[in-house]
Amino acid sequence: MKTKTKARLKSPWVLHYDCGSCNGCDIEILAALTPKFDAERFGIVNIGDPKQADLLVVTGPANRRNHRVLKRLYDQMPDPKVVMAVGTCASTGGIFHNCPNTLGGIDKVIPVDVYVPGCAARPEQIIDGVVLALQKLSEMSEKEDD
Amino acid sequence: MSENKTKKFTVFPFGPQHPVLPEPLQLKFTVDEERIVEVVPNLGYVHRGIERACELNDYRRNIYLCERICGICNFMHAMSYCETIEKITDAEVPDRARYLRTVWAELSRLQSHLLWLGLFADGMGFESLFMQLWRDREIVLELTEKTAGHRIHLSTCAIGGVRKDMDEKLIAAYRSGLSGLRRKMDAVAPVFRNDRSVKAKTEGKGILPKSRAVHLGAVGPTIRGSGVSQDMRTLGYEAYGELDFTPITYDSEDVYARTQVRLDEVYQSIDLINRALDQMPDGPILSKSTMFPDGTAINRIEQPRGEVFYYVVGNGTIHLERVRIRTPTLPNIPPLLEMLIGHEVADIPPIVLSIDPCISCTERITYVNKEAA
Amino acid sequence: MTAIVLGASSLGLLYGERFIMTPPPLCQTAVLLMDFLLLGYFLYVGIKKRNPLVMGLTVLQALPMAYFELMGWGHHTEPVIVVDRLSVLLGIIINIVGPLVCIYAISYMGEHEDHLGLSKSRQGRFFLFMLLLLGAMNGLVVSNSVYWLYFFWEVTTLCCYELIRHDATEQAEGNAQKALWMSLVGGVAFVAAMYVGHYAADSIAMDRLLVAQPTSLLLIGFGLMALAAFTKSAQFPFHSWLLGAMVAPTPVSALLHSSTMVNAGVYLILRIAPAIRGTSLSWAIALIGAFTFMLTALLAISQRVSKGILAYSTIGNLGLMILCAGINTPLSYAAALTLLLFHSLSKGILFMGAGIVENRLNSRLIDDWEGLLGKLPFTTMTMLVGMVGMFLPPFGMLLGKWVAMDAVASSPTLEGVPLILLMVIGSAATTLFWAKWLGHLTILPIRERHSDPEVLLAPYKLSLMTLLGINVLMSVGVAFAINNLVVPILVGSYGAALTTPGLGVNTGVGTFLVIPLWAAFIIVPLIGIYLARWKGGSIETPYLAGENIGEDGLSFRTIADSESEFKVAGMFLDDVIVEDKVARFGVAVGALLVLLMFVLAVI
Amino acid sequence: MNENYIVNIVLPVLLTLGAPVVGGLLMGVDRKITARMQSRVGPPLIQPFYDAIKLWNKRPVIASRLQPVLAFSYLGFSLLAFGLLMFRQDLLVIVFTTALADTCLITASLNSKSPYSYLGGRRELLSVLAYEPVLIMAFLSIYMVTGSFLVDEVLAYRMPLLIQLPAVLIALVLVLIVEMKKSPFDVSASGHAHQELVRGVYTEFSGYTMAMLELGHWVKVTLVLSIVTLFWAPNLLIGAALSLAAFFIVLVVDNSYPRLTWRSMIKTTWGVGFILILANIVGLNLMGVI
Amino acid sequence: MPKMLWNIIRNLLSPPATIRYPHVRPEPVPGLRGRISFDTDRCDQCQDCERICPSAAIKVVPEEKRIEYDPFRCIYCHLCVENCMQKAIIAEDVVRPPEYEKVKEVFE
Ligand code: SF4
Ligand code: SF4
Ligand code: SF4
Ligand code: SF4
Ligand code: SF4
Ligand code: SF4
Ligand code: SF4
Ligand code: SF4
Repeated sequence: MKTKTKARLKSPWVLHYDCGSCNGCDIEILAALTPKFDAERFGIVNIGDPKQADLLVVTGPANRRNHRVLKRLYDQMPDPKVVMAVGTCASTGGIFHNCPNTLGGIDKVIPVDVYVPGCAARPEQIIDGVVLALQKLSEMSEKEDD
Repeated sequence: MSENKTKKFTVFPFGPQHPVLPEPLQLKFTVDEERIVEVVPNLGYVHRGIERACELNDYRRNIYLCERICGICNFMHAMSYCETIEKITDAEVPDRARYLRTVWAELSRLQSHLLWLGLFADGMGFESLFMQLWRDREIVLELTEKTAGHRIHLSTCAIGGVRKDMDEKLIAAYRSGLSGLRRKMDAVAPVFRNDRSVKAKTEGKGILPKSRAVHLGAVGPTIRGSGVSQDMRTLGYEAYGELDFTPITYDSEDVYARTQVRLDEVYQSIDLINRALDQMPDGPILSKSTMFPDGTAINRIEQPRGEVFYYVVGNGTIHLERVRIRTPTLPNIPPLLEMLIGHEVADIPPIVLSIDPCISCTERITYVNKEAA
Repeated sequence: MTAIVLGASSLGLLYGERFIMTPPPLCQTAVLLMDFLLLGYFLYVGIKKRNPLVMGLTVLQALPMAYFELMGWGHHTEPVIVVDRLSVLLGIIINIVGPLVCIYAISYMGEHEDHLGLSKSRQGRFFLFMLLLLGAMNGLVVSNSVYWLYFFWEVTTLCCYELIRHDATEQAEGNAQKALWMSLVGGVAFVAAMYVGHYAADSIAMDRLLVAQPTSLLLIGFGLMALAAFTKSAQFPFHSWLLGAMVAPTPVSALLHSSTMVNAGVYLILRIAPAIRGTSLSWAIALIGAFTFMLTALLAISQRVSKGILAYSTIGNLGLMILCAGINTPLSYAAALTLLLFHSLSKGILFMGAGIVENRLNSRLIDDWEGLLGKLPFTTMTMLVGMVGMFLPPFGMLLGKWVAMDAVASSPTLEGVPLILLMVIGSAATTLFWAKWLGHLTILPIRERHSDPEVLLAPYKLSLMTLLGINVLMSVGVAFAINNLVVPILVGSYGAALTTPGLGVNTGVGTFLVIPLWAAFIIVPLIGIYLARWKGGSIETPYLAGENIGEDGLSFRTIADSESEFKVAGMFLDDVIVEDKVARFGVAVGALLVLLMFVLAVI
Repeated sequence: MNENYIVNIVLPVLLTLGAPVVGGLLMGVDRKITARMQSRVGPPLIQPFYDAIKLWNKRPVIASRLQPVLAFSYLGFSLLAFGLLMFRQDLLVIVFTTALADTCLITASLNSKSPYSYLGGRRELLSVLAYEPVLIMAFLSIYMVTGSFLVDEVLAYRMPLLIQLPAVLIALVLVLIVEMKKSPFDVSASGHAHQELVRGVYTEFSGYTMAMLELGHWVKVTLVLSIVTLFWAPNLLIGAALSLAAFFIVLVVDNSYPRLTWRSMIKTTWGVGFILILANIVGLNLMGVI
Repeated sequence: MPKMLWNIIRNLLSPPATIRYPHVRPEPVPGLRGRISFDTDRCDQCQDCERICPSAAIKVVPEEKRIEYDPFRCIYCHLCVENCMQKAIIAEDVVRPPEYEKVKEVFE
């Protein structure tokens, strides 16, 4: 594996955006960073700045107000980047499927690479999701070189 | 030189995406150098239309929807919804179920307060304290998981009682877990109470005078930190009437007071759970009722953040006529705007967090977007 | 024309040795006459403007002067004119920067009068006083007779007064009078110094006074001269006139701050410094300088008006020079000279640039200057280099400051400590206010993309570029400058303190590698540019918490979907540094320090 | 002759180029120890290098044409300052060169047309205001003891500086906290903790520009640590241990304090720093050492 | 003395609280609300589960004896499990892993 790809795999910086979630998945994402799960072992850092992030983690369904924000944040992230929809409602709308102000899953707004099911998704699932996302990132990285 | 007095202000948006805010809320700040002169809130990023969906759903499904109004005190929402429906249908809740609900409600509060204390530490830029509190919070989550098979959403409440029971083993786990938690809390409590640098960030910040708190209708720890003893648990719903409960209040009206209220409530919740487990009677946990709700009821309970208010109208079918929910963060926002004025940019996170904003349940109002409508 | 001749002649003098001359008695009489005419005019001004201070101070010097002359004490002052290396250095500064400012003023005054909508040009009067000021400065630095010195001193006061009130507004008039009375305080001190000189050393020739046995009486005399110098160099407690002088057209400020007027004070202190080496008087002078340096650096942070920053910075740098002169070691003396030279070169650029911007933007508030780099690229670039030249290596100003620090550090420990502390704080505050201004200028235009291209008149360009060129050349060739301009001055009274091995500068306790630093200063950004080309990158919208609107994304969505621009304002810390309060504190402490100075002179 | 050549030219150049490596490793140690203090496992030791390489390879996005040039200048001048130290040059010139580097960073963040970056840049300026005078004072006190600002002479001084200047070393730890952007003084940007200003000065940097800032930051931290090393000049190994101890203290402090405001930062560094240094100088003077 | 000091020193000296997932996979707690699957043989197409499901993740097509289940819509409340009279819904105590595509699961 090229150093470049390896470095990308070892250092996913996360931008977390909460669309309209119930907080359940958000706190699990935070929990994944805290001592019990310690996602920083994999170089994961919750960076909070789209310009420096590699991995966009979205919770909650897109709605009529926040879809623009989501789109803008996605656009502001420089390539290569991957998007992870965490939780049922970010994937499909889930429990909020018939709420009038939601648009459904976030894939209605931006392309999603990995879907993490669960309501709330457990930290273990989130870590697994990151692993999947990183595999995708490395494929993208290899492809970029061709 | 008069020219030298002409001021220009810095204007910037704080949110909806901001690392300090776990949830989307926008505050537009106008600051002079770093001193806040104006705050304009902008809500609606989480608005989903839950109340409307509640009217569209089978009313029994709503327990799970209401639970997901917010994941942090999910059990409280489910419980409040169930209570409201029970009021309409005059359903009897078995005693053991009342006690179980109380235990889990307090467990939720514990989880929420620990979470908040951690986030608050993070907001102060105190990473190690955040990590420590979230590490200790896992004790509560493990208990939740053992109870309901899930770390966050208990999903154990049902109309007329609860879905799950607690066996002796679980009760023992509760007792040992909570005493462990109490020990861990003893190690961090002094940091919030006496540490000079933490006090520098909390004392005298975000003052909410008692009269203003009452006038603006603040609720929960926010108003209790201003010396007003307002707590819905004194209404004695579920088992609270039998647990000898007195609200905790602090008088210094600042962020420090609100922190102390929550810190004390952590200990109080541990005590309440222990007492409830001691007094818990045996018996059934669920009384099934097949009647569709017909009538109107209101219900008020105390969430970690303050009073939540449910208003439900049923019309005798499986669908409800109307569901209104007033959640605690909304009445706390006007006080927040007042607290912020005159403080510095560095004080924004502690002050904003001091009301423990929970946008996801607050955000059920929005400004209509003309193009989208 | 005169300017060029003067410049050339002073350059010529550079290689000459001490040049001595005594003009015929007729000249002396003429000076005497003109002096009293001048005092008469001041008195007239005082009466006309009903300014008791001006009146009182004029009378206070006119009467003793008259008595002094009547007694005929003013005549044993052979030789009247002495040109030594110090005079030459000052002469070079005056006659290089001065004419450039005048050239600049040709364009500026045209624009300026258009601005004011004047129908009748008053430029003739303006240039008269500008040139008179230059002439007087030249006279001042070559006079050996305290009496002549005093006369030229008063001429500069006159020019200054007239130039400040040039625009004839009420504010200008008020500030001009303030400048006048403060300068007159200096005049009174001078007259008193003459008496002291007469009684203590039986002479009013500088060269005699300087070598006389320093009695306390004589020290008081030097103290009085230092007091006069403080008034000219706008040290606390006399700092406010120089700020008031900002109301004058910019070339005036450029001239006052860089090459004339304020340098007179420093010159005087440098002149008397060798005579007061090792005395507590010297230490007190240093303390006042250090105090002024520190406080003005803090005050400059709170300034929103461009010229205000520049003015405080001038006062501060003068304070630094006076601090160095007061420390009075060979090294510190060299530091003062280096600072003097480079300060003039840098400050001139900044004032001239600020004047152009002010005329173009119609605002002197630096908050309104954001994005200047896009609007006026040429002027702004020049100013940016000028600013970097004020506080960063490898420029001459910083080199001067570095020598100064070495010098302060090597002063005796316990007395040195307060000076060190004041200087270090001042120096950090200096970095702060320059860097913030510098950054503010480079904010690319936030909104307007296409503004009219910058058109500058030839004299503007000529003066700016020449001065900048000289500054850079001198900074690169600082070894040459030091060897030829600074060291010869030192040799006389101190012995060389700076050496220039391998084109660096060595103070004996430290080395400043001029050439490597310059090389890096040029190479590093070049690599940066190359790298930026190679890597490229598209310009993206800024981070606005995700709520940007539109293509450029420079505004954000807020309540009820309304649009709001983000704004940024400069940093002035004005809840910490309240200008009025700090300045009042400065005046009070300054006054106390002056008092202390005299006390120390006596004991 | 040959040996001189190596010691005087080759070694310093190598050390200078090695500074980012050392700095990166230190940052890795920092993250590891910090994690352990928070009862976590923490990232691998070479994590900072992964981060930097990754950043370098991201699609370039800039905020203005000037930004990358300034970002590189920040790195370049930081290296220059470090190089001056390795070439055993003048301590004051080193401080001024770091000021030059800081100015580049600040200018770059101020010209990024973004409010957060702007606020961060202002606070970075205040950080410079907070530490620069203390650093200069520390150097002055070194001068008073050794009689020279030249690192060369300081190295040749007959006894460890620590013995004469213990309080100055403590003041330097304060400087180190500010330089490393650690709590309680991480006002302008903080490593990975959340900030009211998002990423503060770094907000508008991404990809390779951010990578250069990271490198520059490492170099500057190494610079301050190397200066701490000077405090046991006769045996630089002990000096290195000393600087690692200082580094560890910074981490302990970082984890025991919340972020304070810039006001308290300046009050502390100036108040405590100046008092310590002055007390040390005056003490030495009373004892007749200087 | 900062009050946090002893905490961090204690943390530093004691082993980390990290469970080292995914290298170490802890035992699931009993009763964990994990993934579900349908036993179509037992199902009698009563559609109770479809009705009760709060997030409408189940679609029963009685004519074709087919159950479509969307694991990315399910909130794992296990209400359906409890309510199915035929015990045709099997709950496991493993969680549903993440995936690149949201595939619906079809049981026939
Ligand atoms: S305004 Fe629109 S979004 Fe809001 S409740 Fe009415 S229909 Fe729903
Ligand atoms: S998936 Fe469930 S727990 Fe997660 S945010 Fe959505 S509703 Fe909340
Ligand atoms: S405001 Fe209430 S009723 Fe209206 S859409 Fe939202 S949740 Fe439903
Ligand atoms: S108050 Fe907060 S935690 Fe409670 S339900 Fe509402 S959003 Fe959730
Ligand atoms: S009344 Fe009809 S629609 Fe409603 S639950 Fe019963 S069968 Fe279904
Ligand atoms: S808008 Fe406010 S006051 Fe009105 S119903 Fe909703 S929460 Fe209550
Ligand atoms: S409830 Fe059970 S039996 Fe009925 S359709 Fe669903 S799986 Fe089949
Ligand atoms: S577990 Fe709950 S959400 Fe999932 S399919 Fe069953 S009833 Fe529906």
